[in-house]
Amino acid sequence: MAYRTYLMVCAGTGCVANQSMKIKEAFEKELEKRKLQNEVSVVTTGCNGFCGVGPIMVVQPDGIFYQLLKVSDIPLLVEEHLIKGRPVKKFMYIPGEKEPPIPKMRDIDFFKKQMLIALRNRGLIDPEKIEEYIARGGYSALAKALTEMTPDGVLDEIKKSGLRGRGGGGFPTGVKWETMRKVPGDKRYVICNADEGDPGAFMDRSIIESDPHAVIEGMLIGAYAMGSSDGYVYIRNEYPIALERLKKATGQAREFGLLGENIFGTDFKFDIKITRGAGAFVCGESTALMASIEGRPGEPRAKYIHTVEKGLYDSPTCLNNVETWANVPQIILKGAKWFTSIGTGDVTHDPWGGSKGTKVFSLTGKVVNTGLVEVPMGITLKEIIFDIGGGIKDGKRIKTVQTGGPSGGFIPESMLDLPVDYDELTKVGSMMGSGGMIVADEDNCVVDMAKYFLTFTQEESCGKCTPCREGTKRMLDILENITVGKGTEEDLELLEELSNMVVESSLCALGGSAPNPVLTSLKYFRDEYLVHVRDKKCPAHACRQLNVYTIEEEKCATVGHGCDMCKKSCPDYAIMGEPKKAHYIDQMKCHKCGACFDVCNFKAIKIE
Amino acid sequence: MKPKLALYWASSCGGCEIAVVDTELKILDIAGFFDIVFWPCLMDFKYKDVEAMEDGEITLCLFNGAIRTSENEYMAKLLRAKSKVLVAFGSCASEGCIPALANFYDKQSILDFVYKDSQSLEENSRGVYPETKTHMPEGEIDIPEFWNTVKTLDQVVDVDYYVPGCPPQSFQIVKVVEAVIDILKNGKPLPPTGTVLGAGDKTCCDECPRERKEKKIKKFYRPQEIIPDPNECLLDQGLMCMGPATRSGCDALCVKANIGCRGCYGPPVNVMDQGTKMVSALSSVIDSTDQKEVREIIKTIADPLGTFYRFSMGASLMRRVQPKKVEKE
Amino acid sequence: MVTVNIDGKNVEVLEETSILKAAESAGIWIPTLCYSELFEPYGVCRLCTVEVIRGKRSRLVTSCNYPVREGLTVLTNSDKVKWIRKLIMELTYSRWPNVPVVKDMAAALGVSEPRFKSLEQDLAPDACILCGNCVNICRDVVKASVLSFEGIGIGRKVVLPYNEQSETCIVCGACAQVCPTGHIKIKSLEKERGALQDWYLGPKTAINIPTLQAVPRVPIIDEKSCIKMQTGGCGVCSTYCEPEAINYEAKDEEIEIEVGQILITTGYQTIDLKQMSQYGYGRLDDVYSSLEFEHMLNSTGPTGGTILCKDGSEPRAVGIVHCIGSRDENFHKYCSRVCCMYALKFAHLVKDRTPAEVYQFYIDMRAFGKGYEEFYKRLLDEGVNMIRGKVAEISEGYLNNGDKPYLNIKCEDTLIGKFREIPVDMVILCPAIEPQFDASNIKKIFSISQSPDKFFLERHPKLDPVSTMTDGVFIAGCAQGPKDIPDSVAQASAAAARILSLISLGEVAVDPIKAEVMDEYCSGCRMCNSLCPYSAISFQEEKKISYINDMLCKGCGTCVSACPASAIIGKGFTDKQILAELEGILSV
Amino acid sequence: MEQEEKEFNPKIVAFLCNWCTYTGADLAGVSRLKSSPCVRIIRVMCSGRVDPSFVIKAFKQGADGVFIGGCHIGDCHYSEGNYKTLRRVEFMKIFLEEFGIDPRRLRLEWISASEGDKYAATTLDFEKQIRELGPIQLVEV
Repeated sequence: MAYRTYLMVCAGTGCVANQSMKIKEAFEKELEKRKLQNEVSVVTTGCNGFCGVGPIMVVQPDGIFYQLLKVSDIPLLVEEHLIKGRPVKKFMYIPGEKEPPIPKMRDIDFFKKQMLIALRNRGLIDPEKIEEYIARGGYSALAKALTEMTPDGVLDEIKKSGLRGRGGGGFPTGVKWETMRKVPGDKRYVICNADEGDPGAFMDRSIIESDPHAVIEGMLIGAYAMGSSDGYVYIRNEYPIALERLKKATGQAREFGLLGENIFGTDFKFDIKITRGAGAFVCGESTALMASIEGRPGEPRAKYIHTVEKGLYDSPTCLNNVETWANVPQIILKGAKWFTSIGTGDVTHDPWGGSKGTKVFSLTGKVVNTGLVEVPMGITLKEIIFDIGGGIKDGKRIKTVQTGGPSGGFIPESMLDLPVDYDELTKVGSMMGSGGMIVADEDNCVVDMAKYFLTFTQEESCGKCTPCREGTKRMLDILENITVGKGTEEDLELLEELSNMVVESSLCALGGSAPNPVLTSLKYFRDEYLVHVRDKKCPAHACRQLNVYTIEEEKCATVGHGCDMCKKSCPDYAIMGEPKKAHYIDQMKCHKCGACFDVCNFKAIKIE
Repeated sequence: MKPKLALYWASSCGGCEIAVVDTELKILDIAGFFDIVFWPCLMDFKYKDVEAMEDGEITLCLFNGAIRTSENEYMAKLLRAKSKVLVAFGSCASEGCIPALANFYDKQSILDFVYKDSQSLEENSRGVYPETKTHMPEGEIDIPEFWNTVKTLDQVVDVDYYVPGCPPQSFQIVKVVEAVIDILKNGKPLPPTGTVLGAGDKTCCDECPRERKEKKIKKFYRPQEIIPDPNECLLDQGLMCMGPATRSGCDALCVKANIGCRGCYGPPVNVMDQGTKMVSALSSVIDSTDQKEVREIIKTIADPLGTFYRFSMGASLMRRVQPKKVEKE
Repeated sequence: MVTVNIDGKNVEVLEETSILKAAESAGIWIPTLCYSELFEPYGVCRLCTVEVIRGKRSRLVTSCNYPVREGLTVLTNSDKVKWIRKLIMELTYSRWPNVPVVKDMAAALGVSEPRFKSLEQDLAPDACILCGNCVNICRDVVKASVLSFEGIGIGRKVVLPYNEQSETCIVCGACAQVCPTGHIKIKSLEKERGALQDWYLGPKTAINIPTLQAVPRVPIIDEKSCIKMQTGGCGVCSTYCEPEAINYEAKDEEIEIEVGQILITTGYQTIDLKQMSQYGYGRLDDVYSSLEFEHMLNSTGPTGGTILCKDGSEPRAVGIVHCIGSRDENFHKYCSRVCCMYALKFAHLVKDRTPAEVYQFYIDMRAFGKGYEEFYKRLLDEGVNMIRGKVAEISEGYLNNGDKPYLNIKCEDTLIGKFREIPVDMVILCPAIEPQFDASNIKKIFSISQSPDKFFLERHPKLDPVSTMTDGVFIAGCAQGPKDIPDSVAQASAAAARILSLISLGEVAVDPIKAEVMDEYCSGCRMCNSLCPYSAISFQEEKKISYINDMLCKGCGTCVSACPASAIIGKGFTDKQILAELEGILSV
Repeated sequence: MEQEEKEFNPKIVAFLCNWCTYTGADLAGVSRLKSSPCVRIIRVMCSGRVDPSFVIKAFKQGADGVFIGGCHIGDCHYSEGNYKTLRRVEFMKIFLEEFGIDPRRLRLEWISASEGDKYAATTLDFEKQIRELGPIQLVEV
């Protein structure tokens, strides 16, 4: 049954958290009330990526984009848009003050510059219906691979495409598959790593939530190429919606004969088991992940023998990230040539020679538009931050962008023309990582940020090897000292030495990359560190223990009339002064929590 | 000359006569083949007609009913003398049957109840007991004497054959009659004395179509307590069924109606006492080894004595219940 | 074989050898705190880091688990390696400054004072350094997987599941053995290991020779203590046994042997002396059971036959107490028969080997049998003190400060009618002989009987003293009742003769007493089916009647009386026979 | 009346299991223990052979008491025959009571082959019991 209009309500985790399911219900109720239920259909879709303005709804086929919807808005929206045919401006995206609202999704900057491969179905299909995926050409890549191509042909196509691991390492997928294919052994596994541990990154979740079948199809094609019949998806249990959709998707695929025996009438058989992770960051590491699947503690082991030779249950195992798998069907369907046309470098002879295709980033931090973006390789950081992200909030200045999650590095403002490319990012000390991108402005202190990231990796260290367990903790101690004014210049050297040692001698990539934020911040922002250790000051005022809070007496007395707000907010009773008179801070008592600064409406409190 | 047939009812309900009539058209064969010389239930004969017969004049006598009174006993002896072949016909004559349940009590307590204690008595007739001899102006009237214990026919006179059942199934009667006719017509030898006719040598279980398993009984149920599975052995389900200790012949009539066998065909060939045999069998399969629990399980059987001897009290080893002794002070 | 270059030396080793091993074979030392040959390298201390060069690329790897490849160049002492090791050592040293292995390693690597202070510092000399040896040996070698790491990052520690004594722990001690710091300690759990535990004085290991006079005198593996047999791990002994004589497969097995006759000689056990706390057994040193003392007297025993107290001194006085649990209303009323004579033997040997005074505490001296009374008389001549009376209590006493405590025996001397206290250094208790704890099981297995004292009952005390109620089952020795060696030998010989006489006959007539189903009367009610303990009764589905297997039926007759149709006849005990008997005995 | 009671010599029928009580009775004899002279023993292989009909028959034929002796529970020569006896006797006691016969006239005891003394004591005690209960005196029919 065809409808005249489809309301595509976003049901990604972000929008669901913002009550998008209630919006959906409200629409259904309202449509029924207006007897439109046979004309207008409400569809739940996966994540659109523009999570900052959720809940989102797109009206198709016109492509009108509504944001920040509330249940109370629905009757008006139905009345105006669906009955009278007048799109409601007040719910549309407004790029800036005094600028007109943009009605159509494709005209919004955030979407305009994106290029969708892994996320091509986002917002367009109901992820819980395999029919919709198939209608959008789903599983035709698998059909092509199984009926028209040999496993070697598939392998060749992937090799030629120059696809590299999207989980962070950037290992050429084709090379990995080929090695695995060559290793003898009957039992062989393919694993999809959906244990997305980076704080603030959610591309894997989003892909599974919006298009789970793309991942399944990718795994099927990979399994066919590598001669595997057993697949695992290791997904963190904190992703309930993604997990539920994945379960539904595998169930539907099984029902449709796309998982199981004799797929597409061929001898090929393959099935997927879903393993839920308990949320340890280290379980994103391939060997730790496999240990976890096997039911052992999630600890990594030395990878001098690769997992493609001896992985899960000591059998050849190919592990790829969600995004990598999601790219595979499109490569098979559209050809390696199409894929190589996107991106940097040349991969014809050297699989490491360039970065091809697109990459999904989760753009967060101080940018105007936060959310999930899929961009072609080679796009510059500037384009992402300023064109898609809409620049820095409140007109402040950008200080640095940190890519690659907690183990990534800081890239200074001066290098924003850097193209998104595995090797370019590595060269400057950062990395592609899983695709986190955190933008910092002048209010952020790099020492504080480095400390924040290190705190995370240090806490998530499994503790197996000495450098990572002890080293990261000592590094953190030093950073802690610096942020409270106890650091010395020698400490900076020791920090650098320790960082290098941890990078060089850790057992796994967690330790090997954990010092990246420290190393890059030391490299590009050494001055800021020096201010911390020499002057015991934090230029961004983020390290509060280094701040000295004082009250401008005149302003307090004349403008604020001694409002007493600061006094009431001070947990240390460090603020003195009568009402209607100027207040002052007893520095001996002040613990530098900053509460007074936050409550003062008259900007009478100064930080030195 | 036609063979002579006599039918008599002593202490009985008349069901056995009905069963004979219930042979449908076969009754015509019987009437045709035999010369019916005595059948007080259906025809007008007097005792004196029998008394006038020669000894052994009656070819076949089917005697039903238990021996409860002096009259019953007199007629049993009379018919024995006048008949060539005397058959204890039906459960009452062969094993006492329902009338023998009176053996739970003694003569006095029965008379007391009926003529003194029963609520249905009118006040002015309460306590008026029948006398065997009553002097009337016309002369002395006598009514039969009421014995203390109900007896079976063979406890009073010699019996040649037995046809059990309460009543004997009509199809079994037909078979017996056909056999008798066959013997008389063709001069075949008679079966040995004491043979049970119109019944099998096995037990009711032999005719029971139900599925049986190894038995383990944890509780006995009353029929109203559960709805039994129609295909499974009733005992396996905990329902009392006398089938295992009851002679076959009825074609498992009650069991097929989803109710336990009542035991009317009496004990099987080798069993001398239906009740104690049932005790032995059931207690063997009670599923407990704990004395207390065993007792509890046994107590779930309602009225064991009445149940196990419903039809065979008269022919049982004890024959009757002992009167309660007054406790010595 | 592949050739690698280590520090300029060419070393030829087997493929897949680790660099550490290869270096070792070349005499090059590589430091490590977590490496062990016993299990797969764990690679966590990272001290064994070396630099490997392949072509132009140089990288740091851990030598313990990096397999050598042809043409590999390894630098074990490059500046980079030295720097890394030193820094790692600094980290380790700063956390565990007092652990000897860490201290030594720090010294070896030239680390004197760490540049930082660890907030998690552990000053204990036996602190856990998280090397993982215990966890690995428990998982990979012992295969018990009891120990594991808990927590992540800096909070990592080794724990037992739920921090409780685990049932899966077989207390093999392997973890404590491999712990480089002594952090793991094995608490004695006094696990009972068989009846011998109480008196076995020698060392207890998984492989031992049960007694020094064992025949054949070969070591056996105790299945309960052997790790290999318990978990499939370990197996170390087989790698050391050159003639490859160790066979783990040869486990205890059940063998079924068909025999016609059985002689039960399961013997006895001695009473548990610990239940009579007044005698101090198990509580006081130098209170021994007679078997323990016998073991001490043995020239192959723990002391080589010398009579010594626990502290190694020679006893000055020894008390031998008779009738412990025998002739005692509270325990066994019977006399254990053998104690008097062995007690006299002990007295004789103590006199013979030491200058100690010997006291015998007896109720009645029962020196029955050939030559016994004469031996008793001889002992009296030897100056053994005989005290007729039951001992009330044995307690510890002190003579002077600093002097070693003695054992004080309190008793009543009934001959002189006085209460006495006698100080001795050693007490030997003569425990009662009692039936084996599982005698009632044996009884059930063979369907024989026990007398009230729980010894096996003979068919007839006078006429048939070695056979039992079950045909073909005979008893001899202390299983039948307390007796000494000559009596046991005599009884066993008699039983053997009985058995042989039946064998020489060649055939045995079995009882004709059997039950049989009369097919013509059985209606298949299945009442009897569950009754037979020998499963002799089966239901024939096709005939819908029950059937008794003649060979399995033992003729008890339970089914006969249970058959509601009386369709089963018990041959030899038919209803008819029993009723006739009944009639007979009641007719008069 | 007193005269009569003195002359009352109870008839006690004892069904004894071959392996335990019968041997126990034998032992009582061998041991010169005084057991009840009123007991008339019928040997059965197992107490489980005792059919309740035998008990009734015994009373009917003039026995004043019926004694059943078997192996101790768990010690049955035939493993579990005596459990069935236990249940049957339990049932019979209820049955006898309904028949108007004092259930104390039926007694079940576990006496092992070694318990000659118990056999002696129990039979004497049973005899005393029966004497107290008096002759059975069934109603003539």
